[in-house]
Order: sequence, then C-alpha cells, then structure tokens
Amino acid sequence: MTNSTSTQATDIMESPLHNHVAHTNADNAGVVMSEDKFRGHLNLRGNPQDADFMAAVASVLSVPLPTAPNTSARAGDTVAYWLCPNEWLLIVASGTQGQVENALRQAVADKGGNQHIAVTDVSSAQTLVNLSGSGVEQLLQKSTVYDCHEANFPAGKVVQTTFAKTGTTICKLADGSVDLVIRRSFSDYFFLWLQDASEEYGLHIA
Amino acid sequence: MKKYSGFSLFKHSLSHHENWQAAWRSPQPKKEYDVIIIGGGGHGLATAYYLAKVHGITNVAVLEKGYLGGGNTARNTTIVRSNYLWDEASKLYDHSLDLWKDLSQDLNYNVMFSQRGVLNLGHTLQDMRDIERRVNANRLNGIDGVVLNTAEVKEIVPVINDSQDIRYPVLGASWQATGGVARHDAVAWGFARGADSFGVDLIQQCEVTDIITEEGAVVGVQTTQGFIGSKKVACVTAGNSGVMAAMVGLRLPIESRPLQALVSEPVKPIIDTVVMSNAVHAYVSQSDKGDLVIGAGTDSYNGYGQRGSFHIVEHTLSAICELFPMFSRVRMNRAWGGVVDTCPDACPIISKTSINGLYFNCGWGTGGFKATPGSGHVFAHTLAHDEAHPFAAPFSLDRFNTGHLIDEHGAAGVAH
Amino acid sequence: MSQVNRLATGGRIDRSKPMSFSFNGKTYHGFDGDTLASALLANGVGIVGRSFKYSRARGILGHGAEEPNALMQLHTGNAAVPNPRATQVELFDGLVSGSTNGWPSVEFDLMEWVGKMGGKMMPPGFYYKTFMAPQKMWMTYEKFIRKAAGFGKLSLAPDPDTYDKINAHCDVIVVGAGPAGLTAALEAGRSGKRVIIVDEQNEFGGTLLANNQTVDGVDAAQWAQQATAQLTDMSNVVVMPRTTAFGYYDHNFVCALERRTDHLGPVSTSGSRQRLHRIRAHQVILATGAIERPLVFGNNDLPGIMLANSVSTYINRYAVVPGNRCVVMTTNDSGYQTALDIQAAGRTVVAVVDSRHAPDGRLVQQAKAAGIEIMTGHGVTEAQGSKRVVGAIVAPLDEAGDTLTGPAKTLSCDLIAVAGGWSPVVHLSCHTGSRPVWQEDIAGFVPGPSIQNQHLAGAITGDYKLSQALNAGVQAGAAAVGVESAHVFDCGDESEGAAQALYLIPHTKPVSRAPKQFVDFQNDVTAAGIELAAREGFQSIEHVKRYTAMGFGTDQGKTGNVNGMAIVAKTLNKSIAETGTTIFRPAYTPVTFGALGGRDVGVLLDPARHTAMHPWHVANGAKFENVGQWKRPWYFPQQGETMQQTLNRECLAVRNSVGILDASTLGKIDIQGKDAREFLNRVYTNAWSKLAPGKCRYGLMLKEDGMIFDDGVTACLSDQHFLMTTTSGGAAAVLGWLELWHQTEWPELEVYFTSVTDQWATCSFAGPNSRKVLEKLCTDVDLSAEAMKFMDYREGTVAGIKARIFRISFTGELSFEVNVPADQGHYMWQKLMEAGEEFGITPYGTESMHVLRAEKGFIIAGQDTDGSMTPQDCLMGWAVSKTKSFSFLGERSFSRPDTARADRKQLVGLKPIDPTVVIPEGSQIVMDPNQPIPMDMMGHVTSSYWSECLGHGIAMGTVKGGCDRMGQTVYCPQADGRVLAAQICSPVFYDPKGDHHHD
Amino acid sequence: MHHIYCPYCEETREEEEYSYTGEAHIERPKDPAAISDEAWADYLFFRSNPRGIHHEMWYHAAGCRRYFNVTRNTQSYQIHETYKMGELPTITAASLDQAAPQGDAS
Repeated sequence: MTNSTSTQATDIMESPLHNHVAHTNADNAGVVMSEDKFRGHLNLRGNPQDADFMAAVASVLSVPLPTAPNTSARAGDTVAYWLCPNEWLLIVASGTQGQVENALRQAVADKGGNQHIAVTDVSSAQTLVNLSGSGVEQLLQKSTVYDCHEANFPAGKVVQTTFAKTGTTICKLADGSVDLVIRRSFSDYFFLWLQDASEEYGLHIA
Repeated sequence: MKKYSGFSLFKHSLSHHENWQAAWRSPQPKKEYDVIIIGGGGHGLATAYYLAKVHGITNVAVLEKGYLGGGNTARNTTIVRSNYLWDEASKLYDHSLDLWKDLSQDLNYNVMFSQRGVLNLGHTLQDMRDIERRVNANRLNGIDGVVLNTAEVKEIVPVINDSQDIRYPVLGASWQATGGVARHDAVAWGFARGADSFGVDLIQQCEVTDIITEEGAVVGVQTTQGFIGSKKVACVTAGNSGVMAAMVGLRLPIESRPLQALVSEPVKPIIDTVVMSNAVHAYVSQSDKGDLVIGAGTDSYNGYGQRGSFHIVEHTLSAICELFPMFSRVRMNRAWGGVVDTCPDACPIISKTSINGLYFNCGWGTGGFKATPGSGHVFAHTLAHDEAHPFAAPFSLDRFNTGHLIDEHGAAGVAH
Repeated sequence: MSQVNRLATGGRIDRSKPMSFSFNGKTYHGFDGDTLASALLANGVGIVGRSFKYSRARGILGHGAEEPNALMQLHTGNAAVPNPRATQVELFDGLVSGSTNGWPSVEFDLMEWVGKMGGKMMPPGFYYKTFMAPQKMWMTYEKFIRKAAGFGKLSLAPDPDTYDKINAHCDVIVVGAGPAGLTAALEAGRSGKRVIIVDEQNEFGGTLLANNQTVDGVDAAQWAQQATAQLTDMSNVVVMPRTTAFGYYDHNFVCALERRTDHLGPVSTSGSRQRLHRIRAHQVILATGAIERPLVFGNNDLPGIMLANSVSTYINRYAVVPGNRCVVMTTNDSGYQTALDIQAAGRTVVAVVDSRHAPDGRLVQQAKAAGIEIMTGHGVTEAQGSKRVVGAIVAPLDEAGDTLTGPAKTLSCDLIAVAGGWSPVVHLSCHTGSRPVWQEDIAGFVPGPSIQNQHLAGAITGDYKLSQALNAGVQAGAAAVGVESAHVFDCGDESEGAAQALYLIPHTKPVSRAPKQFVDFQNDVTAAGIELAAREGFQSIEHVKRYTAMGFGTDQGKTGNVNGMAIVAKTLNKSIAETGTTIFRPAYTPVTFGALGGRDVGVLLDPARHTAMHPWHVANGAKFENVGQWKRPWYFPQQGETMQQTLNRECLAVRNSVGILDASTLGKIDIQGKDAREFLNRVYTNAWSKLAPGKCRYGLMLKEDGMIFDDGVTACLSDQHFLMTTTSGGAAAVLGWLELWHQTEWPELEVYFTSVTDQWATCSFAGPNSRKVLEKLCTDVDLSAEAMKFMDYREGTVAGIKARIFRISFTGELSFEVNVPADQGHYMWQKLMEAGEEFGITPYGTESMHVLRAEKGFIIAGQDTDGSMTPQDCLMGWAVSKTKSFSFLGERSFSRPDTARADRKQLVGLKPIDPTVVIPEGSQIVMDPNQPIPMDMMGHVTSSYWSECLGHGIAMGTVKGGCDRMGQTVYCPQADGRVLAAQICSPVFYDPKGDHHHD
Repeated sequence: MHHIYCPYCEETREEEEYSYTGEAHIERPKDPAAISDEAWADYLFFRSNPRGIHHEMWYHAAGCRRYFNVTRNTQSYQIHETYKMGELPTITAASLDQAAPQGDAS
C-alpha cells in the first residue's frame, strides 16, 4: 500500500501514551511531559547527492532536507530530522502523512522518476513527546549516554541515541525543551522510566 | 617431592616453617625437549602432569611468559560442572569431573574441590524446554542432573527471589549436585608441583617469540631465553592462541574477548551453592572467605587488555540485585577481566595442525577452568600418541571444514 | 566529659552539635563533623575488630580509605551495611555500629585462643597441604572453615533504599580536592570549560584540613574553604563532595560513587541513597594524593599503633588525641610533624625514634628545639601489650637499617605513631592498563606512562611539599584546558631531609621466629609468611600475593603492598623495581551493588514491550509469556479452567469456528527498491523473482553456515515494494542482518529497509468462520475463495480503516491477518470481537497457537530449530531453490561433508503409542530403552502437546536419519522411570492435504 | 569503555550506542560453489585475531544504523581511526611499525 490513511478518525485512535494522561504529582513540576500525538511520521530514504531528489523533497516540504549530520530543518508544522546520510524522519501535521507521502512520490517522479527512494509511513509506530522544565537536563543525564548539555546539544540538533534500555531520537528546541521520538511498543516502559527518573523533580503530564 | 599432610605441617611448625622445600624447581631451559608446552596455565600444567604421569614422557618443558597460572586460571569464577548438552562435550567435561573428584589426593595438593552443586536457572518457557532437553541428555549420558521447579530452587537457595511477578521470574532450574567450585590458584600450583616432581621443567618469564618450522614440521621455539628445540610443540595459550598461530602463518576459528568477573567484600555465609543464569548474564557463588564471586557476560569485542567495559558489570549487577534483592547493600570490592578464546560453537579445539608436531589446545572460551584436568589428560594422550584421545577426537580443527560443529550455544549450553 | 581523648578546642568538629551513637551495644558521644573512627578514638575505644585468621585484637590504624582494621557492622534490620570503614563513616545522631567479628565480644574473643594455639599450624598455604584425606571429608572440613568466613552480615530483607545513575560529560574531571586538585580545578574552571571535581570526603581540602601551614597568607583549611567557595560559584564547575572516583576506564571514562544520604541516617528519606556518576571527560586530572605506610615490626598490629599522619589528622581535624604517651617511629621528616602536633595537643612525646642516623630537616630542628627526645639510628623492633600497646622495644640500627647494632631498651607508651614513608595513590592510573613505576628516590610507585588524556598533580607524583602540590595543580589545570599559567604558590615549605627506604625493622630473632610482623593487617599476612612463600617457590609478586592473600582485603593493600613487595625483593635479593607490582583493579574503594545496578531493577530491569491491544488482553485475564522483550498473551483462562482446558477450548474454537490471535509482535520490515527482489533472492533460500504483487511467500533465512536463523512470510505489495515478517524475537537481528549485507557486500543493490514492526497492529483470526467475520467488516475486497486465494494479499477497508489483509495461515485453517496502523489496533481488535461474537470468536494465546501449528507440522524457529538445523533437516527442502543463479546465504555450506550427511538429525512427527500420553518437551529419544547408560541418543522432542481435535498427544522431534525411519518406534526414557514410546510419522498430523486452509 | 567516532554521524559516541560485529575486510567469496570446503571454512570461521592493531566493524545500532570500520589496538584499546564502509584504512600495523622508529628517533 503506497498511501496511508488520508483522513483520521481520532476518536477510534489510541496514541502510544494514551494510557498515561492524568498523572500529576507536583504543582511546580520540574518535568512537564506532553505527547504531541497523531502527528504524521514518515521515514524518507534517498540520495542527498541527487539534486533532483533534494529539490523535489524541498518543494513538498517547503524546506530543504538537512544534510549535515545531527541537524534538523523546520518549516511550519513540518520538521525533518537527519537520521543518517540517506535517511530522514519527516514529522508533519496530523493526518497529512498520506498526502505528503503521495506528494513526495509524485514530486520525485516528476523529476524523472527513476530515483532510488523510499517513503514509509511510521506514524503509528512512534510518537512525539515533549519534555520541558528545570529538571529535564538532569533527567536526560539519567536516561541517555548522549551529552545533552547545551554546549554540545544546541537548539535544532537531533541525535539518535539510547534512552534507558531503549533507543530514542532527541531534538533540542529553541525554547530549551526537547522532543523525543518514542517507539510505540516501548512507550509503557518509557513512561515507567520517566515516572521513576523524574520523581525528585516532580512530573506533570500536560 | 616431600608429601604434604597434617603431620608434615605439624612437623614443620616445630621448626618455624623454615625447612619447607620449594614446591617446584626453577630450572634453566635445556637445549632440547621431547615436548614443549607453551603456556603455564592450568591446562598447560595439567597436560605436562599427565604426559609424565600417564605416558611416562618427562623430558618436557612448560614455557610461561609470566608466572604459572597467571592467565585465566587466576581470573575465573572457579565453577566446575559437566552438564553440557551434546554427547561430545558432556563426555569431555564429565571425564574432567571424574578427575576432579580425586584430584587433591592424586596431586597431594588440596585444590578444595567443593561439590556444593550448580543451579542453572530458567526464566522463560524456552529456557525451561532447553533445560529439560539438556538434563535428559545428561541423565542418559550418566551425568547427574535434575530439573527443579521454583519451590525446589528456593529450598536450595533460600535467598533467591522466587516472586513470579518480576520481569524474568525464576521458572525453574537444572541442578547438578556433583558440580561446584575449586580453588583456582591451587589447581595450577598442584599440577605444577606434580609435574615438577616427575622432572618436567617449568620455565617462567620465558616468552615464546617464534615457533620454528622446517619443511612443514616443528623443530623448536625461539624464546626470550633463547632457542629451545623440540619436535613436538603444544600451544595451550588460551586467549593468546591466535598470536601463537600467526607465528607459523595459521589462523584459528577463535576470537579473544574480555570476560569480566568481580568479588564483593567478604560477608557472612549467605549462599551455599553456585547459581547461574544465562538469560540475565549473572553467575554467583560465595567463597570460603565470604566473598560473593560473580561472573559477568563476555564483552562483544576482541580485547587482550584483561579488562572490559563498565556497562557489562552494571548489567550483571542489576540482574544480581533482581535475583537476590538483599545483595543490593553488599559492595563490590574488585573487578577484573580475563582474555577468553571464543570459538564459533563454544567448544574447544584439541587438535593437530597442518604443521607436523604442532598441536593446539584452545578455544575453551568462558568455560575452561572446569575442564582443566580433563583437558590436560586427553591432550597429553594426543601429544603422546600423535593421535587424538577418543574424547578429544570430535574437537579437531577439521570440524570447521566438515561442518561438524558441536554447538553448545544452541540450547542452553551455558558455556561458563 | 566522657570523650577522654577530645581536645577542648580546635578541629573542624561542631561542638554545638553533640551526637550520640552506639558501638557494640554501648552508647557514646561525639560531634557533628566526626567520623565514626574519630568519635570512637575520642571515647578511648581501642579494639574495634578482630583479624580474619588469627582473631587478633585490632584498633584503628588510619583515618581514611586505607584503613584495614576498623570494618564495621553498620545499622540494623534491612538497613544493615556490612564492612564500611569507621574512618569513612560520618557520624550522625543515633548511629548504630558494631564490630564484624569476635565472640562472645570483640574485647574478649574465644577465637583468639584458636589463633594463638593453632596459629603456628596456619602458615600461608596450609589449606593446600592438608584436609586432603579422605577426599570426601573436604566438604565437612569446609563447613567449619566457612563458619569463620566473612566480616559483616547481610540482612535477609530486601534493600529499602534506591540508587540511581547520572551520565556526565565534561572537558576536565579533577579527582581529589586536596591542594593540587583545588588549584587544578580553579585553573581549569577559569577557562570557562566544563569541569567536574570530586572528592571522597564530606569536605573539600584533603590534607589542607589538617595542616598547620598557610596558603597565600591564610590558614590552609580556610584557604581550602575559600577555594571551594570560588569553585562552587563557577557555573561551569560541578563540585561533588562525598563522591569517590572508584574506577578509571578506557578513553577517559571515570566512574564515581556519590553518597547522598549515608551521612544523614541508615535509610534515605528522600531520593536515592547513592548515585553512580558515569563521567566521560576529555581530560582527567588525578590529584589523588598519597597514603602513609606503616612499618613492619613485631606485634605492629596492636591497638594503639597508628599511622603518624593519621594521628596528626585526628588531632588537627577532629580534635582527638588517640593516646597520652606517644612514641613516634619514623623513617622520614613527616613523623616529626606528628610529634610536634602531639606536643602541641598537650600530650607526651616519649621519643621520636628515627631509623636515620643524621636527620637534619627543618622539622627535625623544630622538634629538637621543642625539647622532644630524638633517638636517631634506632628502630622499634617490637611492640608490647596484649589488647593495647603498653611499650615499644627500641634498638639501634646500622645505617642501612638491616641489622641491630646494640642492646634494646623499652619505652613505655600507649601510642606508637608510625611514619614509614608514603605511597602515591596510583590506583586509578592503573585501571586502564598502565603499570606503575618504582621510583627509588621517593621509595614509592608513581603512575606509569598512559595513553589516556591524563594529568597528574600533587602527591601522586611523589612530591609531598604543599607548594609543589598547589603549583602542580595549577599547571595540570592549565594544561588540561590548553592554556598557560604563571600562578605560583609559595608556602615556605620546610626543607626536608631525605627519607630512608625502610620497610621491615629487624628483630633480634629471625623473621620466622620473631613475634608476628604484620604486612597486610586485614588478611593477617606477616613478613614470615612472605618469606615462606618465597622459600616455597612463590617468587613472582603475583604468586606471593595469591599464596599469602596479601592485598586481597577490602583495603586492597593500600598500606601493606609496598612493604610486602620490599620484603619479597629483599628475600629474593632483587630490587623492588625488579620484583614489580601487582596491578590495581577497580574499585578504588568498594562500591555498593545497588548503585551499580541503578534503576535497572524490578519492572525496569528490561523493557517490556506491549502491543496496541495489550490493555484488552490484561482486561480479559490473559496470562502472559515473555517472547524476547515482548509480553504476549500465553492463554486466556476462563473462570475455573485448568490451563489444558483453556487450550482445548481455544484450539477447538479455531478448528470449529473462529479464534483470534494478536500477532502484532512479529517483526515487520518494509523493503523498497528496484533490487528488492534480488536482495530477497540472496538472503532467502527460495526464489523471489516471480512473486507477483498481491502474493505472499514463506521464506527461510540461513546464516552462512547453512543453519536456519529466522523465517517468515514476505508479501509483495507492489513490484518494488515488499513487506517481510520475522519471528517476534528475531526482528532486530534480522534487520541488522539485512543492513549488514547491504552495507558491506552489496551496496550496489538499490534497496532500503525500514522497520515497521511498531507501525502495524496485526489481528490474526483463523477458523472456518473467519471469512464470515471479515466479510461483516470489509466490503471493498472480494474475499471469496476464488478471488482471494491462500497466500494472497489485498488492501481494503476493514471496519472503516484502511487495512492490509493477508490470507495466510499458521493454523492450517482458513485464516486472515488484518494489519492496521497500530493507533487503531485496539479498535480493530474490538470490532473483530464484536463481528465474531455470533460465531463465538475466541481469543487465543501463544500456547494454543503452538498447538495448532504443531498439528500442522509448522516449525517455530528457535524452538524446533537450535542453530544446528538446515532446511533439509527440517524436511523443508521444498523451500530451498536449486536454480537461483546467485549463491544465496548459507547455500555453500550444504555441501560440506557433515552437512550433506543423510543420517543427520531430521525433524519428524512423533505419535505417542499410548494416545493419552503427552511426551514432555525436551525428552531425549532412543531406539532401545533397555540399553545401558550412556545411551545412544537419536534426537529429542522439540514440541509436544495434547491435541484436543485429534484426541491424542502429538509431538515433533529430531531423529537421526528420521526421514528413513517413518513408522519406526522410538522411546523417551523419563526421569521418573517411565519410558514413553512413540511412532515416527509425518509431522503433519492435521489435514495433511491442506484442504482447510485452501478452502 | 570505548568512545567511538562514527564517520557517518561525525561525532564521538558512547560504546553503548554500538555493537561490535567482527573483523573487517572479510569479503564473501565471489563464487562460493567454486571454492573448497577449507576455503569456505576459512571465510566462515577463521579470523586473524591479532594482539595489537585490528581492523574491525562496528554497527551504530542505537544511532544511524550504519556499519563502519575501526582500527583499534586490541591490547591498549586505543582507536587509531574509523572509516566508512568501502574505504580502506590509512593506518595499519605495518604503517605504525614503519612510523615507530622515526618516532623514536625524534
């Protein structure tokens, strides 16, 4: 199937963290978690040396794909994470992943059509979680071996690394908070870990 | 060799222990030997001992680059058992276990072989299937073993966490009552003293720098103490086997990996048997001094540094704290690493080579200690007769060509 | 005042905060700022423990990590902590402590008599020489030996505390906050780079805290406080007291243990008790200082014999003088400082006994000027006393310190302060494989060359002057951040005379006959023991260590090792450099297991992966099975059912109507690209060139050795787009495997792989009514047998959701798998349950799935195969193409002699002769059950179940040459004596023609 | 605890992100059917396993999921270089041996 759901009936959908909505254990919580649920997630593969491919994608996303390692590009609701030299994660507005996927295929086809690319809808496979607050820096220190200090991890930077005993993709935002990509089947584990690790700072689920 | 006994100890105490003789000589190397054994670890020394004792070949040198018993013999978690899955492996290890039973008396050296039993825990349904399979195979091979349920495990190890609500509950175990532990250093020293008493030359601080061949046959070795001739050279160098093989242009199906172990501070006796859990990578027993002796998993990379990576130790200790929640307040005193020679099928190589007179005994991986007497015994036969001992025959290098691997990784053949 | 040894003024204790504590049941008092050791000494407590082997009375020797004797049993109940050193335990109000050994009490220990009487029979190695006969008795002897094992005692209750970990990264880590560490951190900190400084003590300053000198014109301790405050103010510097760097690993990775609440009480009342810091640094500065050595002489282990520097520390830092009449035994100038400190504290210095014949340093002059009696060229040869030192026997020595040259005399005293020279704390520098180097001029080991980004500063380099330490710190700090600094400290250090390298003070009797001269206090290793080891041929320092147990204690030989090595060297007539040292291993000081395990315990031990339908399974009473990290429903028991009854019900539902299984855990890999087919051809055994869009095919994946590694169904979604499924546990390994071949061997193939395991929720429903269920929910796909055949794939809408529909079967029944985006998986499952209600749709778990597939003879990779089975061994030669041009992975291995044998173990069906029997899985198979042991085993039972629909037990198993043994009877001897017989048959027990799933 | 530079992520990352996957530069025989059992076994199982300089593959499992090559000393654990798949090392045991005497002389 080359195109996913074009419309989403969110009333029948459950996000990976839907079970974990009502937890609040502090008024001035040092860690605030919010799930940006049901965003469109597309895994894109292609050759960054291929100008046609890059142009085609840029035309669809309104922003060029990032080619420097560990960087991201953002345009409105759309963000592209560099994952490896020929792989990106595109996060697009909720429900538009099917349209974007089709548009990408079409745009590439329009450029000649024989490029070696792949687009895969992974919107249900993972979710986007934002962590903010004064306790986040230390929480990340507890959770990942990557150096998330601002000196090493400025706004816009994206890394794929470990998170406790699972993996994640972390993006630093301009407001100092971080977006994490969490795999669906690990989301309960993620939440157990988050609760445990944030206990000393207080956790609020927004 | 002056015999050791309680009486000799008493007699020497009267003269303030001033008159004990050396446990072994420190000879200069001769020009030539009938057999040269490279590597003065447990396996090399045992080989020398049985060569002399069983086969009457005493014009033998053991060349050790450091000190006797200083490699993996000095660094393991001292577990002895024979409950391997495949016929070939279980025969070999059980032969070894038989020798362990009388080893102290045979060597006149107390190696403190303590048959306190070995548990291999199962945490998943597949673990339990594998345990059933292995114990059944053991039983029909004449090796003692039973399958225990959780309650029976708890009876043997009252401090174990038998809750069924934990992440990987203990579903049961295999139990080999005749398994146990031994004092690792004493094994090397006992074999050394025994071999020396037959006239074997144990030459320490003597590193082999080259193996010399002529027309496809071994003629001797070049060492830091000069050339030493012999038409039979046996490499028993564990993690360094690849380095030895490279001297004659051979490669082996072996990679040398760090394997870490650690001990706690001594605490009053709390666990009386050996508990192994392959699934969560934790092995524990308690020494007669009170240390909890814990084995970790193998590091994934090649390494000769006798040290591994920290996260391996962390992983092991989280599993230990899960299995034994009260151990959480004990403290790790010392951690260290050995260099283990791992084979693709987790079984050893006891073999002739394409070079006449050159033999290898290696690839014991994480489980060599328990095999020490058996390995030496069958390898001595191979050296003496230039033909494999029946128990050693399946462990030739040729198995990698024919595909006749003995895959102890396959089914719960925990290799420690 | 009950604290008989407490000074009225001075020290860094807070006299306004008195505290009470107990030791061995008796209540004592101390102050905030005390350690348990200083408080015990303040109260005049002499004996704190009993030695391991001889049960000799032991007192406090040192004041920090080096302490070998004062091992405590701390706290009670589940908070009990075995073995902490009293010198490292901060006092708090209500602390409960005790000794770890001694019966009935540590003061009067009956075992002492055993030690005295039997001690002569217990030289090093005595175990090895006896208890051999009869062999069987060793276990009995051992029982008694084990009774004496261990120091402290563990509680049997679970630990009430939690522990956690932090990953830290920095430009510079400074280990040790003494003078060198402080200046190093200040210098590095000024650069603005990220700096971490750790120190094991509660207060930064190290030796500055007990030092009478001045730095930059202020009192040393005050300067330390100011420096610490400066560091704390720097936002780029992390200041961590009570944090011990215990391990230095490769590539500048330092592990440190922070004790967060141990100083507050037995159990943490908020947060973790201890925290492990895993620190990756660009540069490491070791400013770990040095430890003073005791000297080896007769009865040198008596309580009241202490390290001179420790005596000074107790006086200056804790305002405790641990004795009234003190003899100082020294080989260097630092002992004179202790003498001056004792005198300043108002106690008597009986004499300074100096092994040197003509000491002339400034401190020596000061001591002379202060009227202290100095006996040069003398040594303490033996201490007198039983539970406390009462005298020191002193005799003249020759210049070399080798021989006694005159008659001895006895000095009455209750304290002997011993200054035997210094040992730099080289431990951490050794952890990464660097060997320490003996430096003759300082009579100590210093760190050897290292390939780590490592800097050394202060006493660790063997230079013990305060100015030097401060200046070396500045230079190390500057170097670590790549700047230059001209900052120079001058503390006007006393000029020091040369120290004498003396370790063992001779006695009138030879070592073997002299009173015990201890080298390693904790393990009762004596000079005589070391000599004996050497005599018996244990001449390598490692052999001596192992034969005598020297350095194996919880102090890891911090005070004893160098003396021991010196004695070995002397015995063997070698230099210490030639004798060499043993290598120090982590941990520098012991580390709590709980801290090493961190939070990865309990539910966090390993991630439990859940499917989208997991909440439904939980709500509906499923029992779960661990499959890899997944939690899969094992079976769904109803009220009052046994497990077998549940399985029977679930299986019959599938055979007779419809059952539903959550198959979401199967690995799913999306494969796109024009070379996808070629890639599949290479990694699977069968051919993929002609698989049409809308079709599925089963594939076997082998390792290059020809053995089955994984299996699954792959669907052709479109010409250049495939969906591969893998086993639940094998998904990550398979994806890694595909990437490995693509990236390393075949990068020219245009194909991409993406894991979509988590994207799709998979509802598998099977049974004759499964089509009817699906038809209720799906109207845009023709599901008829003619239109949608077995192994077909369609896209369609199910319950209003775009879905992928596969007609594949692992049960042998008509069966469909519906994949929907996992966000809607739970919904889809519920819709299918609703739609199936009229057919009695029955959820089933992995166990029934196993039964159903076994009835059909389908294998489970990992259960029926074990890494030693080829496709042919599994009678699956049909899945192996012989016509593919590319030699697919593993193919070449088939023709190896052993792999090509006809009589290999082959996977066959086994039908129990007694139909009511279910042969236990794992049973071994023999042809003749009456043969003697060892039996000739032909194979084993890999899968075995009760088949309710067939009415008899069924099994699969491997049998040597099994294909040629159809119809033969085999036997499975059981542990309980039963012998279960079975007939070899086809593994396809149910519907051998496949009518059902083709319907 | 290795700290390894990933040539694709262009950053030095912690060992926990990687897995070791064996000796590098072992090529699959072009025509497996044409070679002897011994040659096949050599490819399958036999490894150089040196004490010293080793060229090996690591997989950035928790990162970019690329395999790459590492030249590492198996005795000291020092990493001399990392390089992408398909590239050749610039530092080898031989090149270091050649460099060593010059280093001593300087």
